[in-house]
Amino acid sequence: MSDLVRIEEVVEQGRGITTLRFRFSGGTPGQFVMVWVPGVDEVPMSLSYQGELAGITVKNIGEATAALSSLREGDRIGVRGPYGTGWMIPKGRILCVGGGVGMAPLMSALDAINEPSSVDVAIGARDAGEIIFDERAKGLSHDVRISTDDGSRGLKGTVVALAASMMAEKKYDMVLGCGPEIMLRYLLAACKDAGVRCQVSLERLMKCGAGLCGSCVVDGLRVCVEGPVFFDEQVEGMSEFGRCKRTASGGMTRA
Amino acid sequence: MSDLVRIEEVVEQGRGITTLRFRFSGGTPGQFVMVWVPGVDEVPMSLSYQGELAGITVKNIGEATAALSSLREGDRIGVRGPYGTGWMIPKGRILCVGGGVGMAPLMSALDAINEPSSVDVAIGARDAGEIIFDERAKGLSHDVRISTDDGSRGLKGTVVALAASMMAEKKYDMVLGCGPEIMLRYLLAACKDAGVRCQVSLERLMKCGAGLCGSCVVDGLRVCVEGPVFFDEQVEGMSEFGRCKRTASGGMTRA
Amino acid sequence: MTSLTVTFAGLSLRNPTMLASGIMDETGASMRRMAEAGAGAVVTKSIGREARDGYPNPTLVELDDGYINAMGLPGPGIDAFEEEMAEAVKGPSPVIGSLFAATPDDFAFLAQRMQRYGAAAVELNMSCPHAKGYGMEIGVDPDMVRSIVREVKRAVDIPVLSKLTPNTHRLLEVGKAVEEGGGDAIVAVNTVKAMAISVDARRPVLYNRTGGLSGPAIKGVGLRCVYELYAAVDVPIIGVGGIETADDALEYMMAGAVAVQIGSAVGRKGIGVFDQVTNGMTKYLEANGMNSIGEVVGLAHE
Amino acid sequence: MTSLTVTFAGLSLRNPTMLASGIMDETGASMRRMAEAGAGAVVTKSIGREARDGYPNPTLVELDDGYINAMGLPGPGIDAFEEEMAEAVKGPSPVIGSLFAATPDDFAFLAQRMQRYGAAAVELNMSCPHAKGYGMEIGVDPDMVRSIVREVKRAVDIPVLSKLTPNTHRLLEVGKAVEEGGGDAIVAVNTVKAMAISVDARRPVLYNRTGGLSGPAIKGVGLRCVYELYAAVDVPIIGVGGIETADDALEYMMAGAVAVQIGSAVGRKGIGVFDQVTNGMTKYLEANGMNSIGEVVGLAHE
Ligand SMILES: Cc1cc2nc3c(=O)[nH]c(=O)nc-3n(C[C@H](O)[C@H](O)[C@H](O)COP(=O)(O)OP(=O)(O)OC[C@H]3O[C@@H](n4cnc5c(N)ncnc54)[C@H](O)[C@@H]3O)c2cc1C
Ligand SMILES: Cc1cc2nc3c(=O)[nH]c(=O)nc-3n(C[C@H](O)[C@H](O)[C@H](O)COP(=O)(O)OP(=O)(O)OC[C@H]3O[C@@H](n4cnc5c(N)ncnc54)[C@H](O)[C@@H]3O)c2cc1C
Ligand SMILES: Cc1cc2nc3c(=O)[nH]c(=O)nc-3n(C[C@H](O)[C@H](O)[C@H](O)COP(=O)(O)O)c2cc1C
Ligand SMILES: Cc1cc2nc3c(=O)[nH]c(=O)nc-3n(C[C@H](O)[C@H](O)[C@H](O)COP(=O)(O)O)c2cc1C
Ligand code: FES
Ligand code: FES
Repeated sequence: MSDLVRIEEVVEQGRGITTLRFRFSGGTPGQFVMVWVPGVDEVPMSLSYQGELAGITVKNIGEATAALSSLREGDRIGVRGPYGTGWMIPKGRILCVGGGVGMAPLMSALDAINEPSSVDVAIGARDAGEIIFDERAKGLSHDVRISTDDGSRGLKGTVVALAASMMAEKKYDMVLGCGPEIMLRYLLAACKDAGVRCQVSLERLMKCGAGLCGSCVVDGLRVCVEGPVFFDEQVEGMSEFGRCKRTASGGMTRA
Repeated sequence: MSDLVRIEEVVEQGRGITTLRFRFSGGTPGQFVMVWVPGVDEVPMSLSYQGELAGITVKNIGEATAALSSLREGDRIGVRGPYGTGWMIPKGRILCVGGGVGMAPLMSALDAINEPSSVDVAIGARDAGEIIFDERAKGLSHDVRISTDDGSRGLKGTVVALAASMMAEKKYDMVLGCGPEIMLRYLLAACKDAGVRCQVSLERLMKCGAGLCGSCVVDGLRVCVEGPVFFDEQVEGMSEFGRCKRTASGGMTRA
Repeated sequence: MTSLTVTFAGLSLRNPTMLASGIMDETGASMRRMAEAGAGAVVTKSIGREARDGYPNPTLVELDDGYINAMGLPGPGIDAFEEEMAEAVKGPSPVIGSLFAATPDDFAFLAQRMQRYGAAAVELNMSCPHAKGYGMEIGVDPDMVRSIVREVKRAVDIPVLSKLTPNTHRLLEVGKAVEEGGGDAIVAVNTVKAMAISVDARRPVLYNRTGGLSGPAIKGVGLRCVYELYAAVDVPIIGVGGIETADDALEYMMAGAVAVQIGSAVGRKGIGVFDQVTNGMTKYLEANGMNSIGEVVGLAHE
Repeated sequence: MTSLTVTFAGLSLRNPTMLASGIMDETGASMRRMAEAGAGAVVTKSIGREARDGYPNPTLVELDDGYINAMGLPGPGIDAFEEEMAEAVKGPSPVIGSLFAATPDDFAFLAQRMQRYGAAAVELNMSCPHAKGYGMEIGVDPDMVRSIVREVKRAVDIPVLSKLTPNTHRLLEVGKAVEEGGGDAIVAVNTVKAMAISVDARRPVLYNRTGGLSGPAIKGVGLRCVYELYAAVDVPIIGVGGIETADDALEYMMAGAVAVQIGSAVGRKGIGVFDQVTNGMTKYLEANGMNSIGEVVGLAHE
């Protein structure tokens, strides 16, 4: 019996972006887990792999993510969950739009769809070093395109611009998007313009992860229970979306 | 949601012997339940009927059993369990030997065997008024015989004498016995003489019914967990069987 | 027609379920949402004078039969909370301002602010098991409890509820102290002090090491406290601890609670729990030929 | 080779699991059987001066995650218990005599008798939550606890264990009182005071109305008490409350327990639980390159 899971594999996914694989079953695409690095912190992470050998893909931005990024095979972490409401994957043609490490929960969706002709992928990042999962995505989609802010790989520009051009070119029934909130805000606008329905996966400060503490709420909805994936119409009504976040004390900060 | 069960049917089974039926599923033949009459007491009772509509058959001998005997359809009692280890029903020919209300757990066995040609029944009581379940037994066995101490019905004599004569007449692979402990002591001896294996269902003062308090132990074995049904060889080694019982304080009394 | 309305301590609730403090009540929008989901009243997160981040994670351990939490009383502080209250009071249910402080004066100050923000009542958290200097550290001392309640009563006109800890053998003395201080109602109970240890990590799981156990695991403990308090004091009692179903709530009411609070079940069962409990209560009243949920209160004492 | 032997307070046990008081230990034969089933020591039912029937039934409520019991300290009394002890001490494990009384003198008297009967130690039950005048009524008063321990220490040569209640905010003071009284070890914890109510019957289920919660529901509470005591006192601590698996036991030992007691799991898991726990401990030692279970004690404090 173990109360922690063993890291079975560590993959350097991109610059400062690391995938950790461990045995943990359950979860639907888009759900997340609370990951505990003993002695450091416990943070939410989307499952980038699901099934027997699950995985998370971590971008090193602070203390917890740095600790996660430094783990090696055989190290142990605590994983609880899966939590939250993931992607609703409809029939029809789907476009996945991921910014940076936002590709993580989209990869679970691509795995679940598992129908390369019915799903396209737009992967964006600041530069080529932060483009992740492009090879894996190509195995799951016949049309994977890439953009970088600095043009070091693929289209020069934002992934929203890329997605908009794809929506202009092809007909989609649903867009699934994940990335920085500002990107998602533009993505929603682009989808609205194109008349395509859209779901986005949001991030907020999470403490309990289990729907109790209220630290993750956006306009009264819990990102950890009703989210992290929300529909366009839910997000549009949110006064806090793209505008402000809560701090650890529950106070507001402008985004 | 209910925490008590409703008495669905009350049957006057014999003089001072009443069957109560209620919805309660689960249990194997020979198991018992703890029956709570709110405001009165909680006592162990064998299941005389199992399945969706379970039943207990109560002999009125004191406060709790009097309260149970006075219940009417629609009244409510608490039932927890089923508890204990019931009959091990082997292949082969079986003889059920019941003294008085001891027929209760045997009826569950007869229901489970459900093969009238492979099981015989000896029912004994002090007099005709306390003979119970003879009709029900006849539906489940081709050879049901009766004895009474006073000869008011069937053979005059003890049910052990009746059982001994049946064992002399036919070949059995297993005897299942339930009744007063003194009867069971003689039954074990008779089985030993006849060379037939035997299981008996014992009674002891029970408080918790769940294997904790130790009030029901006979030589260290819990009647509520390892019993109430014990094999001949287990019982033979018991220094307390047929000799003494424990009182509420855990002290010994001679039987 | 059966009625779930309950009136006590000068409060009138459309049903006896309340959102417990610390659950989905740090923001105005979330409190409103819980009221809209059916809570007859909502209690705010316990608010203090200053903004507090609370403890770093892990702050929660999930068990089969409950949670152990040590949030560490995070909150934006009473000033910033004005904005949240402004939103919360727009909801369909009264909002009760939960407060924590270390002194009678601070409690009184906070209570006045909550009153100004439109709180229908205040709830004094004298029972948090994991915040140094606050909570149960003061709530086990009847003299301290009496003077806090008295001070707050002097300071405000709205009803004053006091939330007690089960982690003491002096529960009934503390309950009587609330009464002597003029308190309007008792809320029982806060969490039971507990902890979790990771064998693999060889350390406590919670950052704060110890925390408070909530959920079904403590239902029997809360019930016992309400039952004992009901026999000992005359002020109304609000029951809390492990309530997930109408039966759980009815047990608490039979033990003597005029109303109940629901916390952990919001996570375990979802926000539909308020409706489920109140629907079950209505069914119970109908099936038992009762007119009002108030008839249930204290039945287990007869 | 790994070793599960533990030595503390002058006792040496072949493994750190003990049968908790009140479970299958009212008769000599049942205690022997539990020792044969693998318990490293067995603690007797708490015995008083006189025979007591205990409470009428219901004395037990079964929950998903534990039990609530109010047996009412039934027992044959110290005189009649001689016969049971004579049988119990024939078993393969030391027998520890649990005692309840209302005064230091009575405790001392009972302890002397237990010593004469061959008990390897006595355990003073100052923590039963449901027997008027006994148990936790005295066990929450550090002065009383100190003088009881002192009196018993004077009266006997065998080790004196004191079993404490979690139902108090004065746990650490009481623990220190045990130490000041010269006590050899602390046993933590007894049950958490709780109750169950039947909605259908509209009354408490237990005859005594309130009782003690045991089993997995209280594991976090017991762990917390052991963890806090370990940091506060120097005497060895024996952990009890909700232990069902090797991991549960290891958590208690990492919290600071030198040994553990198992009660409810004897009902919930069966008497094989002692072997299951000790086998799991051996596997843990092997997997972690440790030689002795003693290495685990207190690890969660580092
Ligand atoms: C549902 C959910 C799923 C997530 N999935 C993933 C995932 O798959 N992969 C992944 O790498 N991350 C994911 N995150 C984000 C991740 O939880 C945070 O990056 C992490 O908690 C930061 O912790 P830290 O201690 O490393 O950084 P901190 O020390 O907490 O923060 C470092 C700095 O970054 C800022 N910061 C904190 N969080 C964010 C953020 N989300 N975006 C931008 N800046 C931030 C802080 O304000 C601070 O300035 C997810 C978050 C949520 C809510
Ligand atoms: C596993 C098990 C299964 C049982 N199944 C049944 C069953 O199916 N039907 C049934 O009627 N009873 C059954 N019993 C016995 C039943 O539990 C007792 O008769 C009952 O507890 C007596 O309670 P009371 O309050 O009515 O009598 P009490 O007031 O407790 O006792 C009245 C008098 O009867 C004596 N007495 C108590 N118990 C017995 C006994 N078992 N035999 C003889 N005298 C006794 C007492 O010493 C006292 O003098 C079972 C017992 C056990 C342990
Ligand atoms: C995550 C969490 C945070 C809590 N925060 C507070 C708080 O700030 N103030 C308070 O009085 N009680 C707080 N509590 C205690 C609850 O209000 C409630 O008393 C306790 O959880 C028992 O009820 P439950 O079993 O329904 O959860 C908190 C409980 C949890 C689980
Ligand atoms: C039925 C029952 C009877 C008990 N009787 C006693 C007792 O006589 N003396 C005592 O000190 N503790 C008694 N206890 C408490 C246990 O010894 C133990 O402290 C408690 O149950 C917690 O451990 P567990 O969760 O492993 O059961 C009893 C517990 C139960 C369930
Ligand atoms: S993190 Fe979402 S409610 Fe606590
Ligand atoms: S009745 Fe069998 S152990 Fe309690």
